[in-house]
Amino acid sequence: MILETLSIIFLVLGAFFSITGAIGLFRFPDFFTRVHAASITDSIATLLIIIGLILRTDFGLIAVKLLFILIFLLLTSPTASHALAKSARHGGLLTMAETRDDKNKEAH
Amino acid sequence: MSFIIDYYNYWIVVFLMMAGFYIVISANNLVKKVVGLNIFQTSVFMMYISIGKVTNGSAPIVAEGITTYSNPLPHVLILTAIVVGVATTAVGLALIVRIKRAYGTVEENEFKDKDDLI
Amino acid sequence: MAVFIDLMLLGMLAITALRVIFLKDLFAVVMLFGIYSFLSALIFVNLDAVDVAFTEAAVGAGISTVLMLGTLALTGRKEKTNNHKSWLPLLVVVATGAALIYGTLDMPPFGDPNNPAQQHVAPRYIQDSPQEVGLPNMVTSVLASYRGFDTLGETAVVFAAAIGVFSLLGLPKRDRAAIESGLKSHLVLRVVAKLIIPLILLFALYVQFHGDYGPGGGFQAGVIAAAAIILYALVFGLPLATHVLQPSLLKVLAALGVLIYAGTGVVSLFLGGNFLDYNVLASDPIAGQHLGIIIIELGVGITVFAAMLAIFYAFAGQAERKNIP
Amino acid sequence: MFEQHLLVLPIVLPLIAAPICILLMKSHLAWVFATIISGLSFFISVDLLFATLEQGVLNYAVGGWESPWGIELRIDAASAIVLSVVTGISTLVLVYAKESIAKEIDSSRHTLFYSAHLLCLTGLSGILITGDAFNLFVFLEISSLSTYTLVSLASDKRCLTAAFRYLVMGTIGATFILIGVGMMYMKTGTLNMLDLANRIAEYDGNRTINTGLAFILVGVSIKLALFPLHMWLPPAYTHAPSAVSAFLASTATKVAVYVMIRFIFTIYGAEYVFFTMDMDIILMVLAIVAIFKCSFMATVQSNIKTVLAYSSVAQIGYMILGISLVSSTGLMAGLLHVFNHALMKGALFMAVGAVFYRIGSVDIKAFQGLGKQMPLTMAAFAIAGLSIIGVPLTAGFVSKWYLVTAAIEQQHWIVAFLVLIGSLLAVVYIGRILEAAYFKKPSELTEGKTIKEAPILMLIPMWILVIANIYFGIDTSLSVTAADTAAQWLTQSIPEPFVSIPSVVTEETIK
Amino acid sequence: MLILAATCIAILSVMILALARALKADTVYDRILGVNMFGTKTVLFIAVIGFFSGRPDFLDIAIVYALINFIGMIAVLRFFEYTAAEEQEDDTAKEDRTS
Repeated sequence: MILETLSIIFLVLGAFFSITGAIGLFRFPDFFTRVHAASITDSIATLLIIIGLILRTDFGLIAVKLLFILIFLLLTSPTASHALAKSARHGGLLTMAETRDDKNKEAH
Repeated sequence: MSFIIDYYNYWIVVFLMMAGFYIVISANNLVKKVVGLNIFQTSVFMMYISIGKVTNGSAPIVAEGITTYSNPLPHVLILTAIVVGVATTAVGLALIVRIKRAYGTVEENEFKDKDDLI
Repeated sequence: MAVFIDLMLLGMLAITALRVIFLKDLFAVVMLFGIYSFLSALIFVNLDAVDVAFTEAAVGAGISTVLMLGTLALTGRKEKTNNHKSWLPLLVVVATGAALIYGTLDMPPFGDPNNPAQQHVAPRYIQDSPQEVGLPNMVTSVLASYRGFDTLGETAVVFAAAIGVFSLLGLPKRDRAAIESGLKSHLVLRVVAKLIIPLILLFALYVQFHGDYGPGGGFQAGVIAAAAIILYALVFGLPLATHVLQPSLLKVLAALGVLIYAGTGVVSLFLGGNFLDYNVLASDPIAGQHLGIIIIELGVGITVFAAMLAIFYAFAGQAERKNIP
Repeated sequence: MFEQHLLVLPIVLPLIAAPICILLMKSHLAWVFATIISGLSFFISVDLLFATLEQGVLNYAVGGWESPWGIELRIDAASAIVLSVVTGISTLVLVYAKESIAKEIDSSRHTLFYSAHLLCLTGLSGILITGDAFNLFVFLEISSLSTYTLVSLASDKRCLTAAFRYLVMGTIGATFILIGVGMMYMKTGTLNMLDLANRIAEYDGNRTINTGLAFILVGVSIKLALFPLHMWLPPAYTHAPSAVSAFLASTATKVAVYVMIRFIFTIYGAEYVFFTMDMDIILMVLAIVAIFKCSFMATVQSNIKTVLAYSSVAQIGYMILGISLVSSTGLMAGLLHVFNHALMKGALFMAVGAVFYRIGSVDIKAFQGLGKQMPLTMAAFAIAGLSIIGVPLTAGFVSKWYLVTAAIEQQHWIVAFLVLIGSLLAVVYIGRILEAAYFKKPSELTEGKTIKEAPILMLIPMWILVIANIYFGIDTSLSVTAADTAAQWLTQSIPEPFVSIPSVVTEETIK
Repeated sequence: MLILAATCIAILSVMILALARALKADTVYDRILGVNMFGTKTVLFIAVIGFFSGRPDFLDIAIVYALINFIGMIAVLRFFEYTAAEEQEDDTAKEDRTS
């Protein structure tokens, strides 16, 4: 029963975080803030939802697989975001503040 | 109403097939043609899998406490068809790479001008 | 709920497909194609076709997308606008679509257990295959035993594709002097990749030998194992990857897999059964079936692994050669 | 001990040989090996042909699973005829290929060529032998994929675009067939061809089944290059290496014609397709348009391979015309033409390949004056060309004769007349080439050069086909009996009831 | 059970948002970000739906999804580095020609 309640709490929180992340993906002004929103909530939501699911198993092979998925996602997702942001930066994408500065310079 | 519930799946699948088919025959760029072929084939696969679905059925792997299973035969056929699809894609893309090297372009109308295909 | 999810996913698919028609940026087209594959795999899961979903995700979203990106790298990203607009394609498509819709009108209702497709041949697979073949996964039983000939053909198709790509693009030579390429500047990535690749290979082995009991099998395992090496090649560069696994070895492996599969059939001929009759492989039919399925799945796995990886090598080799003139 | 397994061997032998060819590494080893395997398949096929003529139908349960649960192999006279043609031509082409590809294909790709050729043979034999609708699709794709590879092996860059176009059209065709098979499965729950036939017969005018038929017919029509869907064929046959053109022109489309016959007569039943769906009118009109349009196109080309390619599309028109006459004689004429056309087109493409081998061009200018310089090659070309026209004492005459007879039998006087007119167009396009070869002076391409006769390894298979052309033009007993038996068997309007007694090998039969 | 359904729907709506981002993006990087998020959410979706339909033993598919998603991302990055290098070469080549 306690496990069930805990699982519900985790799942609700996870769902909430993933929705906020998605909203961030839309509402934030430039790419780098969007990466930030997406990747952080991605990680926390993944963590919460999978823990919520683990609490529903009988802690056997399924739990191990879930744990494997969790570790895998926690390793790869931030790595991918990091690499993406890095190559965006490398490819010459500017943050919003910088774009504004550039425009100011052009104006002067 | 039951008419729609019975067939909506097939109708959307038909729409998807036709979207893929349209890309194949209308695209001028060869890579896009191959993408279109893939979309077309994937949609046909969906038709097959829809045939095999049984309402309230479960995946055809024996497990305790489950009595209705979906039909495994379409799954087998489509596994084979997916492999065939990726094989065709690989050969098609390899051809595109060679065409690019030989003609310098992958737009159909451009190399058509170059070698007046019959 | 299943119907609701089905509808949502199909709707997303339809939007994606429509968007692909009008996009001119080929890179975006390929990305959306990846999404399309993922979505259709989700639909397969929702329609109980777990094995198919497994394959579609690995092949459609994985291998196909990687190969398409490889091609784009060589051919350019933008589709040129073509002023020549013709109504013919639209006409053909509308006619074909109308024919299909006409065909759906007499179709048996979706999901009805009394449909002809569920009645005639399939019940035997569902009811008897766990006893006759002795595996819980009916898809594996049908794939490898009842319709094993189809799967032999499928292996031959993969082999034919490999031959086609070899003859078109050639295989990269193993080059000791080649400089290290790959994603040099991404240190984090390189560390993580080193951690993950052994895990992926382990997972591939699990899929290969667990395919009799759960979703998976030789084909999926081959693709996943190839994906591990592809990841290695992407991060550390093709020259290093070809040091680990030589292209000429892959050629031999691809041929070997087909031979293992067909050879199993020939052995069953010599033991007095029909072609691909696994019953005669061991004293007990069930044991024979099990043995036969394990061997042929191994054959499929080897061919698919080698062929997929070799195809990737061939594409990557093109890019590499272009890089260093 | 292999007698009862003969049925599976024409598929399995080349399938096993293809990877071994890759492992052999050496080009000439692969050549010897591939030729032997192909020849072995040919002998097995001929054996099967005689067996079917005696016993009717042979079947085999792969994996020991009785049909319709397992995959059934099934061969009757119709499939055995085409199988003999395919394996026979394959063997001759392989003999011919050694010299031919040495000139046309980069030496590092020779083993790949033999391997792809054997895979193509596997696919074609599989299509002919299988008794399962989905298995047919799988083998169709094996043969198609290896065909794309074979076409793209030529050194001319135009072979690439031709192969790509072929790939796109071929894949659309295959996917259409897949849709059609899916619709049939949806309504019947089975994939075995005989089982399908029986269960489809229970439905009377069902919209799903009708649509399935339409998709299958369109898909197969793309594969066999029926008139408005033939656009892939001329470029593919023109730009492929000569040995590949010879092989494909005489086998691949023929096998597709066989698939169409199989679907129309065995699965759906002639009555259903022709009387309920009125497909005969559509097919007949398309066939006649194909004969005229493409024969005419053939008369205006300057590339001889293109001429022959268009001629192929026109000749396919004759085969489809035979099918669309809805009679056992018509079907027999169609099957006979499948057989005879393979002999003539094989010889013609081989002769053209020999010219390319010596001169490096297949333009009509290259042929000028060749009658003296390459007498044997041009004599072969001339005889095979006369066969295409349908001159008496050649095989082409026999099939046209039966075609006209069938048309007259059905009171289609106009059709009979049109067939004869169509032959006149063939006189024009073949005559043009013969005129250049025998009556014109050498052009700037060949002038002043001494041109030797083609190598002996190219002449032997070419002349075997030419002699076969004459032989089957004079002694028609074998070809006509076989085609007649096949046609009789196929046009029995009611398929024999489905018996699910498998030919599982029991302990007794082995001992 | 209800909570699983709710989670399903939540993840589904996030997927729709991510898809919208991928379909209609300002820059390529945004598109990739959308695709990546779509991929990770798909993994979670499969996991949750496995529990929802009472057969959680199909998590293998979720693992494959996670894996393929990661490889796809790496392939995209590699593609970018490759084409960027190419474009630079093109630019320098042009400059060489003009100078």
